[in-house]
Amino acid sequence: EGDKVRIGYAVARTGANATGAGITTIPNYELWVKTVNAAGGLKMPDGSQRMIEVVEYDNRSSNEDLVRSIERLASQDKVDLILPPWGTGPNLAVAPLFDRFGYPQLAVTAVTDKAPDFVKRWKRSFWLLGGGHDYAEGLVDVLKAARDAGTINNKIAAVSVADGFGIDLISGARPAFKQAGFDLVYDKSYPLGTSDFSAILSEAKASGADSFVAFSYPPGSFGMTKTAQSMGFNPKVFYLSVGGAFPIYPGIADGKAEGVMAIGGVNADSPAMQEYFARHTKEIGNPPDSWASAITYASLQMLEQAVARVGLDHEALANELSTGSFDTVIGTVKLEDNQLRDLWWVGQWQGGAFRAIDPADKPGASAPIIPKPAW
Amino acid sequence: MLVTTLILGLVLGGTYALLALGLTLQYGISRIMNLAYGEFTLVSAFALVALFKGAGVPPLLAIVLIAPLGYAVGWILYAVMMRPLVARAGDAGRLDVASILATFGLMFLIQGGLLVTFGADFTSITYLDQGVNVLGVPVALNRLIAFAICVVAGGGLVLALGRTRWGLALRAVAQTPGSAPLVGIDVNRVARQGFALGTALAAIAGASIAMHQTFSATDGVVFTMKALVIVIMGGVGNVAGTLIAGLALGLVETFVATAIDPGLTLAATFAIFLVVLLWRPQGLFGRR
Amino acid sequence: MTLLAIDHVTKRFGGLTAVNELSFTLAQGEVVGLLGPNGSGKTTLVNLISGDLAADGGRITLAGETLTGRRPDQVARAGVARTFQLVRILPSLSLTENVMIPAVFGAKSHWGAEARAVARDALERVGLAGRAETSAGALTYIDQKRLELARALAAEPRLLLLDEWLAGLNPTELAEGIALIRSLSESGITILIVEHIMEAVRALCSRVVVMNSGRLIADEATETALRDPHVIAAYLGEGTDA
Amino acid sequence: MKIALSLAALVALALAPFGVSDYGLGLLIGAVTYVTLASGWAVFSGHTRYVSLATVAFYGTGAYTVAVLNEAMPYWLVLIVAGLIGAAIALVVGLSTLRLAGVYFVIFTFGLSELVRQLITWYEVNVTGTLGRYIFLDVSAREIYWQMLALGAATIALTAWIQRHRLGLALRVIGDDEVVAAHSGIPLARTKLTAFVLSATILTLAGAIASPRWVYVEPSIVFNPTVSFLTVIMALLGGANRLWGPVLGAVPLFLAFEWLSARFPDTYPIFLGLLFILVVFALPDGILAGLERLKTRKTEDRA
Amino acid sequence: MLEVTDLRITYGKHVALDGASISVGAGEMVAILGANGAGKSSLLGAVGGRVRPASGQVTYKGRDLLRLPQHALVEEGIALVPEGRGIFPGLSVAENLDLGARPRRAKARAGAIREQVFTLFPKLAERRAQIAGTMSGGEQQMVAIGRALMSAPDLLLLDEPSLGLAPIVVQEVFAALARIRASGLTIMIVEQNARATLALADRAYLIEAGRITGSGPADTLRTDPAVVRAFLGGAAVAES
Ligand SMILES: Nc1ncnc2c1ncn2[C@@H]1O[C@H](COP(=O)(O)OP(=O)(O)OP(=O)(O)O)[C@@H](O)[C@H]1O
Ligand SMILES: Nc1ncnc2c1ncn2[C@@H]1O[C@H](COP(=O)(O)OP(=O)(O)OP(=O)(O)O)[C@@H](O)[C@H]1O
Ligand SMILES: CC(C)C[C@H](N)C(=O)O
Ligand SMILES: [Mg+2]
Ligand SMILES: [Mg+2]
Repeated sequence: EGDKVRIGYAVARTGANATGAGITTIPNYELWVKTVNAAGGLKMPDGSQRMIEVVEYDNRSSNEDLVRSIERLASQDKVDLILPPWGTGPNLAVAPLFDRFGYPQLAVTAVTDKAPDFVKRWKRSFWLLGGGHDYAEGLVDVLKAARDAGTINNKIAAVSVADGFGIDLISGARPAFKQAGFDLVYDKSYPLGTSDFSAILSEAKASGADSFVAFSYPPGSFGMTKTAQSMGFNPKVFYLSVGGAFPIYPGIADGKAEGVMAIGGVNADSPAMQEYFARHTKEIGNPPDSWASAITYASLQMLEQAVARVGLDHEALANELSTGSFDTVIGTVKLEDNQLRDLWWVGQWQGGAFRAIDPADKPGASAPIIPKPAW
Repeated sequence: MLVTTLILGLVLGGTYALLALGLTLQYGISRIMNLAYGEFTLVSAFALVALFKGAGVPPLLAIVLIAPLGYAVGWILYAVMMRPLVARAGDAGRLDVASILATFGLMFLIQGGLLVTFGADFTSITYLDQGVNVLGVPVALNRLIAFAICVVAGGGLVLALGRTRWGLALRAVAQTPGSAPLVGIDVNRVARQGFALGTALAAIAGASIAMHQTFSATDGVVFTMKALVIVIMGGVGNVAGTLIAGLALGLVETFVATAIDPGLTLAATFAIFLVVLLWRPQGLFGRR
Repeated sequence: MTLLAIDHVTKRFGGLTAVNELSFTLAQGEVVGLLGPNGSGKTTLVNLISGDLAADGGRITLAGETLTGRRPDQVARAGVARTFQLVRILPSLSLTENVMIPAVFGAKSHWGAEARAVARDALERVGLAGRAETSAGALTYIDQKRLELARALAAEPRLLLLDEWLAGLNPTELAEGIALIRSLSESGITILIVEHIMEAVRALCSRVVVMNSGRLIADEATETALRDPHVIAAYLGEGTDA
Repeated sequence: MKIALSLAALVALALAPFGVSDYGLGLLIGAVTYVTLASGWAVFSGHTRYVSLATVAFYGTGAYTVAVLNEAMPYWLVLIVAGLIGAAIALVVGLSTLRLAGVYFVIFTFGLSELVRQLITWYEVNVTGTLGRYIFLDVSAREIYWQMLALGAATIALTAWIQRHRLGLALRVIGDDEVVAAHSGIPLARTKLTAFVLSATILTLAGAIASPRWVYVEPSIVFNPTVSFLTVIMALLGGANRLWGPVLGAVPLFLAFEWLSARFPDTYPIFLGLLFILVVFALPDGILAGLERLKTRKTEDRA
Repeated sequence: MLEVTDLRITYGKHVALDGASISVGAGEMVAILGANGAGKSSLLGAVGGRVRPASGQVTYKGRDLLRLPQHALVEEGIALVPEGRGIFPGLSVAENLDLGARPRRAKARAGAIREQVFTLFPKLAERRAQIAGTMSGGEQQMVAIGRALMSAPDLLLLDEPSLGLAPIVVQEVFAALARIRASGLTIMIVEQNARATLALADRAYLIEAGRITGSGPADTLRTDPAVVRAFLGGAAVAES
């Protein structure tokens, strides 16, 4: 019936991506739908409200299944809007389909330096989480400031997970480290699925670097934390990637997360963010992660506001998303060339909250704590 | 550095071997190719976390509770699900096919149950995480415990299988179930024991994994395959082989990670595995 | 004319020398018995000839062609067929299919109706033609042995190796079996028979080769060999039932 | 008669894209892909009973070849090259696995797929310095479908031919007893290699054909071991040693997956697992054998 | 002691044994003679629990054997040497023999019986540590017989024990059977070597196409012309 808005998505419920999607994507989709519907539904340009009805599939972490699910949503279910899947690869895999069927694609959980090219190729795609270089350079900023202040030495030990994400980050970081005059004394990648980090960390420890940098996924981030603790590895900077900003991280670190840096971050002092954290915790049962969760939610708010302004027409919507400015949990958002550039690159656990520390000049940034207190 | 590599490698290898022990019993003795093996370990890992976080049961005590539970579950599962397959299969090849198919279904069933119950989050606890100095190398106590369990369980099994009448009966069933009744062995009972014991070991392995590693509901396949690789490399049904293969993999991985490139650890694991099989097609200690 | 020549062949299993510097020959068309106590190396020798085992020393030739170092399928295509001490049939296939296999893949490589015809002939010769379409698994032990022989025949071999093929037959069947083997010999096949039933050895073989602990202890006319004190002591025993 | 029926079905299937939605076409592609994989797998494994888990090594290699070469040469040439690469790998793998039997072979092939994945990953990370690759090819879903359908049909035709040919008999004998096979004059190595290479080439081509649908390719995506498992399961479920067995395993299982996961996105693994166990118990020798048994029972009832 | 009544054994549609009844007294040695496929092994298998009959009864010392699973028969004192030997090819000779000594009554005497077995088959003592599957055919037959003896049975079921044994060993085995009998063991034997068997046995049953067609004391049968023709091979052994 016409008085409902049908929104579909095909996110990984099972398989390798289920964990990432289960933490960052699905809860926010559910939270948003719940919030909107509780307020009477999606607002339309004519001021009417329509309830959201969700059509959901499991992509089983397989791109083949994912592609088919999107085709199903578009051509069979003919939903009004489609929300993207979790992860860089999956977002790329569905981009041509979104494009072909004309749906705007708000690719949130995709980190790619090629976003500018993709925007040209797929006019209705939007890339909201930046690229590997951005994060790497943000980290370099933080380290450089500390080195220049004499807090840490010139040596960095870096490890990276051997997949598209880890490689993007490390290949952005290498030149940036070099340019900033750092000495990369340990630089290794490790395969996805590695569960034992004793050997890697004992090498990193032996390298004499004050800064330990891991471009890692959650299992690695957690494993390295535990191993570092048990072997008494206390670098002055301990930086992790995905997982470091997860709400469960302090628990994993046995309550000793203070000073740990990681990718992303939120302005923990903003009331909007605090309200979002509280609502997420209440409705979903646990707090969101402090990186892509808020952006995922913000992307949904953008969509909501764009619909309120121009309705469900895909072309108008894409146009509005591209040019409009939106009021979200991460503040006012305005895309540049279909990309969100105003992001936090580095955050740090401080006093029990994961706070953004870089870009240092962005309003809401906290000052980094270096050296990190010993475990 | 060499000492470090050696010790870290052995400890890692111990956790691998422990993971594979149960599977070598289930496949080696009961002839069930259990694709849901990793899910068994996961269930136990989640159970340990639930007991620890929910009821405050210390993990070491929890293991003592979980292991017999695992035995009971394995016992029932064999009686209800595997036994009919064995009865109808006739030869070993057909039993392989039947058990692969059936446990593939079981794998989905358990994984689905875990996802619904525990969600897709990473789970982990902090317990006995402090480093212990072993010959100058700091090793996490929980891993050391896993290693100790592996040595005790594995060594005990090696002795029991090799030196006792019970072990002899188990090996007889493992090799030629058709002949076992001729010497008064109740094949069904022995196979059920083997499967249940294997499940108990899977539960112990899972519980010890929960103590030292982050895991999630979808990790089962990874555990299953790791265990399978070790079992096959050691030689099916050969417990000593499983122990040695597990330790060897741990050492190789650690050695490659420190001396060559951590990026090649898994490649090295599989390369070693393939080389061993090319050299000895029946595994390190398997018989043809 | 010499068909098979065994020339200083040796095979070791670890510390045990199962066949030790063994030499003898088989003339074209001959039927020779290979005797010896249990574990003296007879089956091992058969395995060496048929390519199942690789010799540690020595040479085996078939009509001048070297067999040593060849794979079993190559030996089979060279014209050597064998039966196994413990029967090996393909229980899920029908008798015809079982027997067709060497007709298809052997030296002559027949196909289709032709292969079936060869199979039917072979089954007929062993007296199993009536059950051509039943599955081999349902046969009794003895019939399975017959089937195995039929399979060997379908290869149209020059040399046939029979490893205790007559074991387990009752006297009537034994007589039939002996007649069957004799008819094969008459059709020109050279046969090496491993057998513990002296009655059969006497009836079929003009000559026997006797092994003990891997070595040759006699190679002579059957009657002479069976009275040879060495052979009696090692193999036949005093109360000879023969 | 049977051939005519099959051809008619093929024509109908070829015309199907004109009558269905994009999703319908997606379903067709998925089903046909799995039919091709399962049937292609069975070319080697169906009769020899060597259960190979190397499917994804070939499937992924096909996809990867396209990802690497799609900008360097025309599409049809890429397909040919992919097929050749698959065959070459199969030859090496086949030669090295000849001594392995039973579960040792199974896990060896699994280890092999993982090794390929790890080595490609390592190579891309350390040598090319990127991991993901893009396939921006202008191949429509329909074209992919027709190509896959052609490959699937060719696979089934090939299987039918093999079954009537010496190769089929040789494979069957090898599956039953390798010793007997050898003594009957069957060259074990050559026979097994032939079938393995044929099978691998099909699997590689399937990966190459399917890959343009993914756009983004990286080792963890294309070397996903689930594909190997599903292929085995589907073929076994249907009846791996029969012509239409893999088809009868792949299509229902694929549809069951699809339907259940759409219907019960949260709980479908549970239902699927239960369904699976049920099928295994109800149809011991696979779906096709079950159907045949039903048929004979009916005719007997009538008689 | 052993009563088989109206035993019927079928394999699918094929009837292997059709209403066979036999009885074996304590300490008796009974031979079963018959052509190939007559159903001898099926009969022996049914007594030894290997084969499940379609109907009929098997009672031993008053106990209904058909109610017991195969493995329980060993505890009852029944040992079967089946067609095809049924040894454990992957285990050593010593382990095969140890497995034979599993029943309670055998455990205590295992040492003594093992010595007897080794005296009977010195080869086994020599090759204790060899993997049984790598033994020669005849050697494996020795393992099978030895293992059955290890269980200290009161009823020994032998299916063609002389199969594949060298003449000298066959003589030893039959001599050993004679000794064993003297110690009061009951024996049921299927054997193609009918002459030697009848020389030793008390009674014999003749079985043809699944039916018992005759029976009687061994001495009588040995001279029965029909039996001689069918089972002792009149013409072929002219010299005796
Ligand atoms: N694979 C093996 N490993 C170790 N020893 C072996 C192997 N195969 C055979 N043997 C040994 O080699 C010797 C010769 O065995 P073979 O089978 O040739 O004897 P045989 O003469 O055929 O005896 P039988 O008449 O009992 O069949 C035996 O002592 C046997 O135990
Ligand atoms: N497992 C089986 N499946 C089908 N038929 C069988 C099976 N075992 C035996 N038979 C059939 O039952 C009949 C009797 O077989 P059995 O083995 O008892 O005969 P036997 O007298 O011991 O013969 P042999 O002297 O050949 O050992 C035979 O016709 C045989 O074909
Ligand atoms: C949100 C991110 C962790 C997603 C990740 N970049 C991926 O490759 O899937
Ligand atoms: Mg022999
Ligand atoms: Mg018999």
